[in-house]
This record gives sequence, C-alpha cells and structure tokens, in this order.
Amino acid sequence: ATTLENVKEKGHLQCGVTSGLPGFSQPDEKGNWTGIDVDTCRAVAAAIFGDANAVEFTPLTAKERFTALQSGEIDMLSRNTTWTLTRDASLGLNFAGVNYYDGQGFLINKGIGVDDATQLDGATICIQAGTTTELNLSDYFRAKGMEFKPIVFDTSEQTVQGFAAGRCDVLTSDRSQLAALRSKLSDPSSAKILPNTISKEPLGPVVRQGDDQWFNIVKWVLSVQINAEELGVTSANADDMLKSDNPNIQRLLGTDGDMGAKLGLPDDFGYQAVKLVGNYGEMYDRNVGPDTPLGLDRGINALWTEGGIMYAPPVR
Amino acid sequence: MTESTMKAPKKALRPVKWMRENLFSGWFNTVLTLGVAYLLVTSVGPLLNWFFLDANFVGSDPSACTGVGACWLFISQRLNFFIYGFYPDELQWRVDVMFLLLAVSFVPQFIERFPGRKWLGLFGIFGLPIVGYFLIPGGSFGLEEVQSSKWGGLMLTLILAYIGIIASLPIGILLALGRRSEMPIIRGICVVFIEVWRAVPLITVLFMASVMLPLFLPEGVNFEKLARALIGITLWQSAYMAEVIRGGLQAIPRGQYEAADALGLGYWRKMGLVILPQALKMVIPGIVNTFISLFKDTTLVLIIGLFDILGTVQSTVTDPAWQNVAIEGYVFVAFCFWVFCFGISRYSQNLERKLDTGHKT
Amino acid sequence: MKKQTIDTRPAGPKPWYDPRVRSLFFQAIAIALVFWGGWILVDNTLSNMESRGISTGFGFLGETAGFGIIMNLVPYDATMSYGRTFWVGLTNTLLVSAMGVVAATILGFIIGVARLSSNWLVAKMALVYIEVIRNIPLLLQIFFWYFAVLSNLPSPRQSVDVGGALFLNNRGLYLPDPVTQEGFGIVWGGILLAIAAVVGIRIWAKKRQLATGQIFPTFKVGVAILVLVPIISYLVAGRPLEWDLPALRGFNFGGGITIIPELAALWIALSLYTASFIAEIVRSGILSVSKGQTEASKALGLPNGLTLRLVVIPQAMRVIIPPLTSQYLNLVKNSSLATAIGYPDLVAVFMGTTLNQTGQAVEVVAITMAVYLTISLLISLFMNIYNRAVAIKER
Amino acid sequence: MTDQTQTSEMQTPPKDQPGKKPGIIRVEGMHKWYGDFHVLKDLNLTVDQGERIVICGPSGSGKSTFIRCINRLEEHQQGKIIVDGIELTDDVRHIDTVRREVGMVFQHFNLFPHLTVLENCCLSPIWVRKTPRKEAEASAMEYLERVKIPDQANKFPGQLSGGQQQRVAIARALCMKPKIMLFDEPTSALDPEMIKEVLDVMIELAGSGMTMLCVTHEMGFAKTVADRVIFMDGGEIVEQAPPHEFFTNPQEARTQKFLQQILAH
Amino acid sequence: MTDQTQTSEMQTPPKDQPGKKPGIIRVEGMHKWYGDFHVLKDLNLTVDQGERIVICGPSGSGKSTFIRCINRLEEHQQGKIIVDGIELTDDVRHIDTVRREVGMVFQHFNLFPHLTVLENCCLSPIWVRKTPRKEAEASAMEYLERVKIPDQANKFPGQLSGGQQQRVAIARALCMKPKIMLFDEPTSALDPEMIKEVLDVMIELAGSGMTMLCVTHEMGFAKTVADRVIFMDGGEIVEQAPPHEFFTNPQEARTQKFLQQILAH
Ligand SMILES: Nc1ncnc2c1ncn2[C@@H]1O[C@H](COP(=O)(O)OP(=O)(O)OP(=O)(O)O)[C@@H](O)[C@H]1O
Ligand SMILES: Nc1ncnc2c1ncn2[C@@H]1O[C@H](COP(=O)(O)OP(=O)(O)OP(=O)(O)O)[C@@H](O)[C@H]1O
Ligand SMILES: [Mg+2]
Ligand SMILES: [Mg+2]
Repeated sequence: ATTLENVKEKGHLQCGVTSGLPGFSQPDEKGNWTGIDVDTCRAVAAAIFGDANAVEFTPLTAKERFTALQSGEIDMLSRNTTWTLTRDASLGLNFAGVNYYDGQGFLINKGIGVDDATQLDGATICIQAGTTTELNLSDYFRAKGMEFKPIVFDTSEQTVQGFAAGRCDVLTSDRSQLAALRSKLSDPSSAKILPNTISKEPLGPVVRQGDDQWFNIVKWVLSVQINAEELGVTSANADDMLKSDNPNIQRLLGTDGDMGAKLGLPDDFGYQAVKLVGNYGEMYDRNVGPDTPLGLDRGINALWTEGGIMYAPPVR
Repeated sequence: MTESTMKAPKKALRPVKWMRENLFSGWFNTVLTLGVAYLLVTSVGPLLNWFFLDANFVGSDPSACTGVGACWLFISQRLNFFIYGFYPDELQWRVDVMFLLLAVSFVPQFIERFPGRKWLGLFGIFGLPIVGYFLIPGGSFGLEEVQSSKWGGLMLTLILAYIGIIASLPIGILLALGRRSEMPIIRGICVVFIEVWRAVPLITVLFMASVMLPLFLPEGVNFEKLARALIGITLWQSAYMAEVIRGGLQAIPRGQYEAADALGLGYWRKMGLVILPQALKMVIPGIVNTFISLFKDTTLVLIIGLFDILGTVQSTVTDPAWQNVAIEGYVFVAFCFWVFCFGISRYSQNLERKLDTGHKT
Repeated sequence: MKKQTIDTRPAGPKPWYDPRVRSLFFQAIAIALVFWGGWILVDNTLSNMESRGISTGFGFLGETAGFGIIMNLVPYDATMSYGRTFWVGLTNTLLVSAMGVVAATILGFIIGVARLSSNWLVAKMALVYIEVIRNIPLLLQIFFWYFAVLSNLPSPRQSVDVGGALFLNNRGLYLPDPVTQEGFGIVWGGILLAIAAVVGIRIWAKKRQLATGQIFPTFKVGVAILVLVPIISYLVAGRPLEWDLPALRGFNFGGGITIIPELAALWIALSLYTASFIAEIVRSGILSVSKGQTEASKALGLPNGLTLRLVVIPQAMRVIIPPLTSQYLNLVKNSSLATAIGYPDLVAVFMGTTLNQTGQAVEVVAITMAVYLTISLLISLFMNIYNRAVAIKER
Repeated sequence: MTDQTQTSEMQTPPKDQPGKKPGIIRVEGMHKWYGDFHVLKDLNLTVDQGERIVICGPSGSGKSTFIRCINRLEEHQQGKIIVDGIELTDDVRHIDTVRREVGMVFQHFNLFPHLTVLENCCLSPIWVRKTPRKEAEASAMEYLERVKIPDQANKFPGQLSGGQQQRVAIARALCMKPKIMLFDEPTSALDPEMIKEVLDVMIELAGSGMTMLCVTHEMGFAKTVADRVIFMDGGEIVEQAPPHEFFTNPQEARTQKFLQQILAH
Repeated sequence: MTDQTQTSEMQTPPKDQPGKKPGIIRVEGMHKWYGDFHVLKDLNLTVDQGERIVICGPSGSGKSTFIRCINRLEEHQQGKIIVDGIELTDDVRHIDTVRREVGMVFQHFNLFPHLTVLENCCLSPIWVRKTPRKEAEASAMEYLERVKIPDQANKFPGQLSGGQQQRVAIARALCMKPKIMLFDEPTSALDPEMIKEVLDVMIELAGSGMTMLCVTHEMGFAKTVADRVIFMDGGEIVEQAPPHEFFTNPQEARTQKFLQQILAH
C-alpha cells in the first residue's frame, strides 16, 4: 500500500521530530508539541485530513532518525535534518524541500577568550551524535590544520548539560539551535555565539524513497506554504482569500483547478494547510522569529522577493 | 542440683563490653573503626545540611530557591509530570486507580496472615493487567482515549516493568521446559535463543525494537512504539526468566518425576500439576530479583526517547528557569527507585528465608 | 516353555504411537518453524530494504568515516574507514570492561568480607553501601558521576595540581607519560631479572618447604626484589627515563596520559554498581562453607588466617564463580550505557555515528550483536574452565 | 537358561483359588543394560493374579531396576514384558494403559509436597481416569481409612511422619484401583517404630488378594504373606521358592550366604 | 557439689601402668552458658593419660558441648579446664598449643571436600607442625593403613562411603600425633554396616594406649574398651563408673532409666 493509503487508514500522520529543541520541536508539560518542524508535520496532516491535529509525534535522537524512517516506523521525518547527497542517494531517503536554511556555528564559553573559530585549535567540542555537524567539524579543522577533541552525546539536552558542566570549551551545532541551546544555560550570558558559519545546512522534511506520490505531497505542502506567504495568504485571511480572483491564489487554495486530485489529496488541501497552520512566514514568526525566545531574524530564510533565498516552485 | 538458676556471669557493663567486642577488638579493628567514624562524621554533616537544613521546600517559583541547599521545590512543582508524564490532568484519576489497585494487591503480601492475600496477589498478577489494559489507554467503556505517547513518568516505568515481567513468565517457562527437553533440537533452539538474548545489551534490543522492527515485518504490520519496546523487553527478559525457572526445575527431585510417571500422568499434566507448581514456588525469590533488575533497566528506554521517570526528570533539569537542579532531580529518581527496589528485595529475602525453612519440615 | 496364545498386541507400535518417532516429528516441525520464521524475517527485511531503496552489504566498512573520536587505543583519524571506527569502538568497550571487571572484583571482595567483619561499624557501612548502590539504576548512577560530579570539578586553568605532574580538572585526569630514553634496556633487563628471581625464589621456597617444612617469607622478599632491583638498575643506567608532563596548552592540557571524564565516570559507576553485587556473592559464598569446616580446621590447630586461606576460600570459590561470571557478563553489557554520556564505546561509535552516517542499520546492528555474543561466550567459556578446575569431586 | 525358566515354573505352587487369571505379569528372557553395564540378565518370571511375591537380594543386584521395568520407569532392551496381556513396547498407548493398571510405592514415598494428602490421592483418578472429583474424593477417603489415616486427609505431606507418608503413598497408588502393586523397599527409609505401621497395612492389603511384587528385606513380612520369594544376585534370578522352603532349605550357595548375613544381622 | 567430685575421684580406678601422667585433662567447677541458657553446670573431671572415657546421656544433655569445650571450640565462662598442664583461657597461644595436642573426630566427619584424603591428612602436619611434606605424607600413609584405607589416599572425600570418610577423619586427627583424641558420636551418622568398620578402628586405637574421650551410644564399645563411663544429664555429670559397674549396678535413678531405654532398644 502507498504511504498515503496507510496514513489515511491509520487516521493520523506519524511524524518523527527531535525529542526537544526549542523553536523546532519541543513538547510542553502537557505533551503538546510546538516548533517549525512540528508545524511542517501539522500542515501535511491538515492537507490530508483537514485536521492539523491528525498527527502523532515520535521523538527521535539523531542516531535513530534515519533508521526509523527507513523501517517505516514514521511516515515522514521533520527533524532539522540536513540535506546531503549521501542521505538522498544511499540511505534510501528523499528530501522534500527546505524549511530552514541553516549553517553550522559555534557556541563558546566566554571564559576561553576567543572571538573567531580559527582560534579554536586544541579545543574540546561537544556535538550531538549522528549529525552532519560531526563530519563538517572534522573537515573544517582538518582544512585549517587544527586539532580538536570531540565529545559526542546522544541528545541535544545532554550536549548542553555537558557544555554547562564545563566538559567542553565549545558547543557546535546548527546556528539556529545555538541560540536555543544557549537559552537553556543557567547563565546564558556566560556563553556567546561565534560569527563563523562553517557549513551549509539546508534543513527540511524527509520521506522514504520509492513512493513518489507521498514525496510530492510533502514537497508541495511545503511549497504551498511558501507560496502562500509570497501571495499574502495567511491563516487569518484564508477565508477571505477564497473569494480572491488572483488565479495564483485560486489554484493555491483549490478554488480553481484540480491540483489536490493530482496529488491524491482533496482539492482544498492548500487552503486547509494555510488556514489551519499558516503560511511559511507565520510558521517562522510563531516559532523562531524575532518575537520568540529564540529571536532569529529571517536572514536568508526570507522570501526571495525580500532578499532571502526562500523560493518555491509555482502551484500550477 | 539446684544451681540451675545461676545466671551467666557478666564480665563488664553492657555497652562498654559491646564496644570492646564489636568495635575495638585488636589494633586493626580499632584503626578501622576510627577511620570509618572519621569519614562518617566529616561527610554526614554537610550532607544533612544540604538535604534538610539549608534546603528549600516551600514556595511557588524558582526564585524561592536559595541555591545553598537542595531545591526540593523543583521536585514538588514538577511532581505531576514526573509521575504521570503527559497524561491529561483531568484523566489522571485513572492512573491513580491503578496505583491504588497495585497497592491493594501487593501491600498485603508483606503482611503475614492478611486474609485472602493469595487471592489479592493473583488478582495483581492476572487481573491487574486486564483492568489496566482498558483503563489506562481508554477508548472503550466510554473512557476517553489517551495515546500511549502521552504516558510517561513513574507510571510508564511501572507499566514497562510490570508488563515485561508478567509477559515474560509464560515464555520463560516454555523456554525452560524446552531447555530441559530430551529432544536435542528443541533443546538446542532454546539454548541458542536464551544465550543470544542474554548476551546482547538491552539498549541494542531496545534500539532494534524501537526503530528497526518494522523492517523485519511484512509491510502494513505495525505496532506502537511502546508496544514494540515492550516486545523487546519481554523477549529479553524471558531469557533471564527461563534461566531462573530452569534452576527451580533442576531442584525438583527425580522421585517427583517418577511418581508422576507411575501415576500415569502424561508430560503436560506431569509438568502442570506436579513439577511446575513446586518449581515456581521455589524460585519466587529469583523471579522477584529478576523483576527488580528489570525495573531498574527500564530506565534505558530513555535512550530510545520514551519519557520514563528518569526521562522526565532528565528533560526538565535543563529547564533554564531552574538553576542547577540536576542533582535534586537525580536524587529524587534515585530515591523513588530505591524505595521500590529495597522494599521488594527485602520482601524477597523474607520469602527466601521462609521457603528455606519450609523446605526442611 | 510353551508359548501361550495370549493376545499380545503387535510387537512394533504404529509409528505415531512410538515416542521416538513422535520426538523426531516434533523436532522436525520445530526446525521447520524456525527456518520458516527465519526465512520470513530475512525475506521481509530484504524486500523491505529493497522497496525502500536502502543499500545492503558490508562495502560501507571500507568507506571514509570522516568524523572524529575522542579516545582511540588503535590509531585513528577522520580520514580512516568505518571499519576502523569499529575497532576503535571495540577496543574502547574492552578497555572499560576490563578496568571495570578488575576494580569491581577487588572492591566487591573487600566489601563482601567487610560485610562479615567482626567490626560492627565496618559491617554496617558495607551493608549500607550494598543496599544503596544496588537498588539504584545504573544509568542514573552514570549520570550522577558524570554530570553532577563533573560540574563540580575545576576548569583547566584552575586545575587541581599535584606536584606539577598530575592534574585534575573537568577535562579529565592528566598523568605524566613515561618516555623511554636510550639505555632503558638496562632497566628492562633489571625488571626481567627481578621477575625471574622472584619466580626462582618461589620454586626454591616451595621445594624447601616440602623438604624441611620451613616456610620462607616469599611474599615479602618477592615484593622487595620487585621494587628494589628495577630501581637500582634505573639508577645504574643513569635514569634513562623522561616524563612527558602534561601542560596547559591553549584551552586544554596537552602531553601526558589523559583519562577522560567519560571513561572515569563510566568506570566508577560500573565498578561501584557491580561491586555491590559481587560483595553479596562473596558473602554468601563464604557463608556457604559450613561451620563444621571451620571447626574441623580449628580442631586441627590451623590459625584463622590459614583456615580462611586453605579451607574456606577454596570451597567458597566454587559457589562464587557461577554468579560472578554472570556479573562480569552484565558489566560488559552495561558498558554499552557509555552512549548516554558520550564515551566512545562500540555502541556509541559504531552502532551510533557509523550507523547513522551510513544508514546500514541491519548490518551494523548484526555486527554489534555478534561482538557482544562473542565476548559473552568467551567469558563463559573461560569461567567454565576455571569452574571445572575448582569443582568438588563427588562419588 | 531355559532350564532355569522351567525350574521356576515348576516351583510355582499351583494356585487353587478360582477365577485367578494366570500370568498377569509375564517376563520372558528380559535383558537390560545401563550403557555397557549389564544390569538385568535373561530374567524369566510369571506372576499369576493374586500372587504375592517378595524379591530380595544384595544391594546392587538389580531388584529396583527390575520392578521399575515392570511399569516402564526403565526401558528394557531385550526380551518381553507382558502385563495384563499388554506387551510393554515403545507404544505410548500401551505404556499409559499399563501404568494405569500398576500402582507403585517408592522407598522415599515421593509424595507431592505442594498438594494435600487428599489431593495427592485424587490426582490420578481425576486427571487420568477422569473420575468426577466428588467420587474420587470419596474413594480416596475410603483408601485413607484403609491405611488408617483418614484424619490426615487435609494435611500436607511435610506435616506427616515417615510412616504416615508411606501409608499415604500406598493409598495414592491404590486410588488408581490398580490390578498390580509394586513396592520398592517401602520400609527401608523409615524409623523402626514406623516400619511396623507400614508393614501392617501391607499385610492387610496382601490379605485382600491384590497382586503384589515387593522388594524388601523384611523377612518376617516375607514369611507371613509371600506366596513366593525371589532371590536376585548380579542381575539374575538365582532362586525362587515358597517362603518356608526358601528360608529353611535354600538350594543355591549364594542364597545360603545371603540368608546367613541378613539373619545374623 | 563437692561430694560428687569426691565420689568421682574415688570411683576412678587406680592406674597401674607405669609412666602415665595423671590428670592430663583436668576440669574444675566448669560452667557454660549459651546466652541465658545454662548448658553445663559445675563439671569436675580428671582424666589420666591413657584413660579411655565414654560419655553418654540423653540428647541435649550437653555431652557435645562439654567435649567441644576441651579444645575450646566452645568457650566456657566459669571454672577451669587444664589440658596437658595448660589452662584454656582467652590467650590464643594457649588455645593453639592445646589444639595441637588434641585431635577431634566429628559426627559428620567434616572432611575438607576440596582436598584429597592424603591432603586432608597432611594439612595440619605441614602447616601447623611444619613437617616436611615427604615426611608428613609418609606418616599420613601409615595412619591410613592403620584405619585400613591406604588405597583411597588419592580420592576425594566425596568419593568415599560414610564409613570410609569417618576413618579418614580419624586418620586426619591422628596425623597431628595428638596426646588426646575426642570423638563426638563418631558413628551416629553412619549406616549399620559402616558402624562396625569405624568401631573396629577405634577399638584398635584404644588398645594402643591413646587417651580417648568418646561421646557415643554404642554400649558394646563402652563395655569393650572404656576405663570409665560418664553419664550426663541436664548439663551435669550424674554418675561415673567403670563399665561393668555402670551397666550392672547403676547408682542413680536417672542412670537406671536411661540404661533401660537404650538397652531395650
Ligand atoms: N541410572 C543408572 N545408570 C547406571 N547404572 C545404574 C543406574 N541405576 C542403577 N545402576 C546400577 O545398576 C545396578 C542395579 O541397581 P538397582 O538399584 O536395581 O539395585 P538394587 O538391587 O535395587 O540395590 P539396592 O538394594 O541398593 O536398592 C547397580 O549396580 C547400580 O549401580
Ligand atoms: N550454639 C548454641 N546456642 C544455644 N544453645 C545451644 C547451642 N548449641 C547447643 N545448645 C543447646 O545446649 C544443649 C546441649 O547441647 P549438646 O549438643 O551439647 O547436647 P548433646 O548432649 O551433645 O546432645 P545430642 O546427643 O543430641 O548430640 C542443648 O539443649 C542444645 O539445644
Ligand atoms: Mg533398590
Ligand atoms: Mg551432640
């Protein structure tokens, strides 16, 4: 059976997320998940079922995530995962797009008195296991002819704990996370983020290979959200926009054409996704934007029209 | 002779004599005593201060903690999460009912001569899982459904250990019988099964169960993550259980087997009516000890992302709102486990002693 | 004897009433079931993997790993292969297991004997230790030793400094590394000489005891020789040894030998935890030797020390060995909890990062399980041989 | 060998009681080995219904092995054993049928310690003979009365003295309503006072016409009740004769030596 | 109190063998308590070198406790025990010296199961007396011959029968070349055939002039070898007399009752 059929039969979408990363996916005390990765899942659920809550989350460590997806344990993985060639090609996975453009950075203990990554020769560095970060770091230090000592933890929580306990001088991760992780320190001002970005980290949802329909669904739900922002459709004005005579908006919200049917979805899937979850900008602002504890500027994640590189193919 | 009323002579005052015999007999013992006493005196004081005197118990937010002593406030504020995980507040009575039933069926086991404690125990073993099966997840009898992903904390720890031990019992019995079978191939299969499971670390088992299992199963067959963790734990545990039960089977004298044969009971009746009842009773302490170790091992589900009690604590100690509460959190979990394990192990030791004497008479 | 015509039933039973045939039949079914189940499993896995586009095979072991590992006993850097990461992880697992087995055994025996001490205070402290430690999950103890203790250690700049040679901070324990210089051969010679001398003395002393009954203080003399001869040869050779002292370089110490906190925490936790079980095993082993044995020994005039050494311990050992073996096995398995605190053992490195980077879950997990199985079987085998050697001969 | 068999048939006293089936147990040229050790050598024996046979002989002579072969607790490798017309072969049905007809009492009682006396007695009737529980219990109580311990019915074996336990074991075997009873040194694990209790019960049982094979060294018992005494040595039946003949006029040198020893003791 | 002690001294038959040290064991007004339980009450006894004493009495009368006090496996709390001129006090040196002079044979043999018979015998000579192994083994073989089991020297105790084990235990005690041998019911854990084996060895030993204290209920042995029979009851020495007198003409009512019981048996 196709993944879509399986999902419909189950009545919910099974989505793999991190076990706790502010802004991306994090459960609150009641077990309600929030974050941009979580919203990506919810949008897919909304598109399929018209119900943004028809989704269940499987918290995964970085080590477990691909195996869980490969084995069919989850239907899609939305867990700040970097798109690389190997992962696309030999792990049997497909990246359905990018919901956050990131780059690897360093969080350092102010006490060591460093303000550039090139001064980190001989440093002890905390990393999370099973990430591209582990590989980038090696490459970077090797290229610069520097040495380092990696301390590899299973979860980002333990990584912060290790850093907080003084086990390492530096914590490395995607820049988006550094701020979040720093906020978990008991004294956030004791640490600072270095300006260097040592890698490209396009993060996005992942599906298994071999089911193009499902791949398309996830890819186009994400594209719809980005396009919605571009077209000015928000969850607040989605109902009004149904009456819009902009053909782009009409196709987007399913009032015109059979875009949904081509994907095996209801025609109003775009409307549901935007109405129930919001467009990309809303997702961003709600979870990681400047008004959140993470306080991240849009930066390169702004729409291409606004100087960023967030660009989605047209719904046509 | 009339002197039988004579009392034993007393060499010295009791406490002095006791100390001389038990603490200061010989220079070696004296040195030891003084050394240990010094260590005790120097460590107990600061510990007591941290635990009680300087500790903060009351308040409503993190600022109530002074940071000098322990911040027990953190525990009391998050207790609900530690016990029930994400289980919805308004439905927690269901879990409470299970806790109560658990207590009702097992606390009397510690009390000799409690009327009907055998029946309560049997209810605890066979009835409780059934009640729990309907009560905790809900979804039937008009109970609202609660996804297993919302279960957590102490409750999850208990569920894992409890189901693990009870489900592994029958499998363990079959494996033990198989390992003592006269058929070499059956025996071989059981030996291999038992030894392989006993050789691999639980976390590899859990890893396989939690993320790889669907790979081995036909497409479309799927269980919940929790169910899969349980399958892994149960199979792993059944190998240990089999070894415990095998010990009991071996301890049954050959005459019992022969007498059952002479009465014309077939293999299954011989085992079911004569051998197993005796063997199982004999190994109850072993089973209880296995339970304790399983109970402790359930903490490993943290590594596969289930929020058991250690998982809930681990996930909250990094809460930036609270300063340095890791130790308090760990001490709290340690205390919870200690109370359970120590209690149960005491019980099993009692049992062992009782079975021991019961054997001779 | 006349054959009576009693209706005896046919001599050979019908096949399905013959227990031998039945047993063959059941076993055939069992085998068939196992193979069938195994085949289903393999078939499912293969078809699932194929349909999901997961590559199979062990070719990945030759690919470049590209990630760093903090501690390696075999040479390793990021340019080496995934296959090499396996050896790094395995040697790290073996290291911490071996250290744990040694420490837990020593500690366990001491505490087990302390538990039986006539000194009330010592006995009670041993009891408290055992009851506290063994009733708390090991993972929690590892967390405690790692996170709670680590955060109370000083940073490298404020290291605890012992004589400028030994440093302790939250990056680990730094020890001087001996670097041999020219002429160290003499010292090696001295050491070999001392060992040979001690062995010789032992043989001689034993012979003399057999011949004359006199007992030579082999132990004290042996220790003296082992200590003095190497020292003298060291001095004679002109101190041909330099110490590579650890020193603060940049953020961290360089040089010397480092014991990283992950290893230390795991080792301490494993040893303390396992020791509490071994202590109980030792105690019950000693108690299992009947009082009659000690009485008989005393009646023969053997003093307490000899009674313990010649009568009690040899008999206790046979009770101690089997449960001790399973504790060793547990310790090795428990060392896999390393992954929770970032010690690069087999599970953390190989079943962790390597698995994740390559995505070859089935192959990696299979290799890992095979390794643990092999270790277990080897330990069991070794202990069984020992156990057979100390077993009591019965009629 | 054949001559010995003939001798034994000749020595069997002709039974005059009517309705007795001849040859309820027939052992013909039976051999048994434990590995390479030849325990039982060419045994031939015919026991008629109602006969009471005592088997004696030095330790290790194969007495226990022999009677255990009769209800196939041990397997013989050569020759025939026919019990109540059924030959003991590998056929599981035959074994089950024979075991139902043969009660056995062991030296060490082998009562089931986790069941009460009554439950011990009812186990086989209920599960093997499928008797309704009520009925089984009633009949068990009858047998317990016969062995004079009805008042102990609800105690556990561990609470009884050795003599009482052995009597329960006898009652348990009788509850199967067997045609044949086998006793393997039923009194040798008992204290002297208790031996009498058990022998009394056995003598009463012998009086009721039950077919009995009894391994024992209680020569008094043999004299009182046995129809025939069989002497075994080195895995062979050396001599068999009615008790008065056996004790007063043993034929074989080995028998004479054995009798001297045990009577001197 | 005193009168009884006097009686006992009077009843001791005068020794006429030359060179015998009088009073190799002297027990004077000895009391022992287990907690509050008064086990031994004012015991007085003198044993001369070469005397053979049999102690009997009902179960629980303190016989074992008494002889265990003599090599201080139990501690007495009041009175004196002087063995071979050394008083048993808390002083470890004295205890060691005394234990070297006193061999003991236990009811349950207490052989060391992990050592061969020969090693069992050589243990004390080698480690306590510092005898060269060769010599120790030669002398052990002699004693094993004396107890008639030299051929078992290299077996382990678990491979021997009870009677053989007890004989090894005797040989082991003799290997220390003790001046005194204590036996605590050495035959009561044995099967009847084996009792004789062990008693024969003990009788032979008695013939060689060894000082022996033996707790036993084998009255035949007492009659054959004892110089004096001591009867204990309730922790007291009730009566002591040479065997013929003791058995034919006991003085005390308690003794008479006891003798009736065991002789009737
Ligand atoms: N399972 C066995 N394997 C090997 N040899 C055995 C086995 N059982 C018994 N034997 C041997 O077979 C012989 C006969 O044993 P059996 O028990 O029949 O003797 P017995 O006449 O009953 O002796 P006892 O009077 O001591 O009970 C003995 O030599 C014994 O050692
Ligand atoms: N360790 C002990 N603690 C307390 N009471 C004891 C102890 N050992 C023996 N007793 C008691 O002391 C009394 C004398 O025991 P002892 O063993 O000396 O008797 P005995 O004459 O040797 O009896 P038996 O013939 O049964 O061996 C008994 O009542 C016994 O219960
Ligand atoms: Mg027998
Ligand atoms: Mg006694």
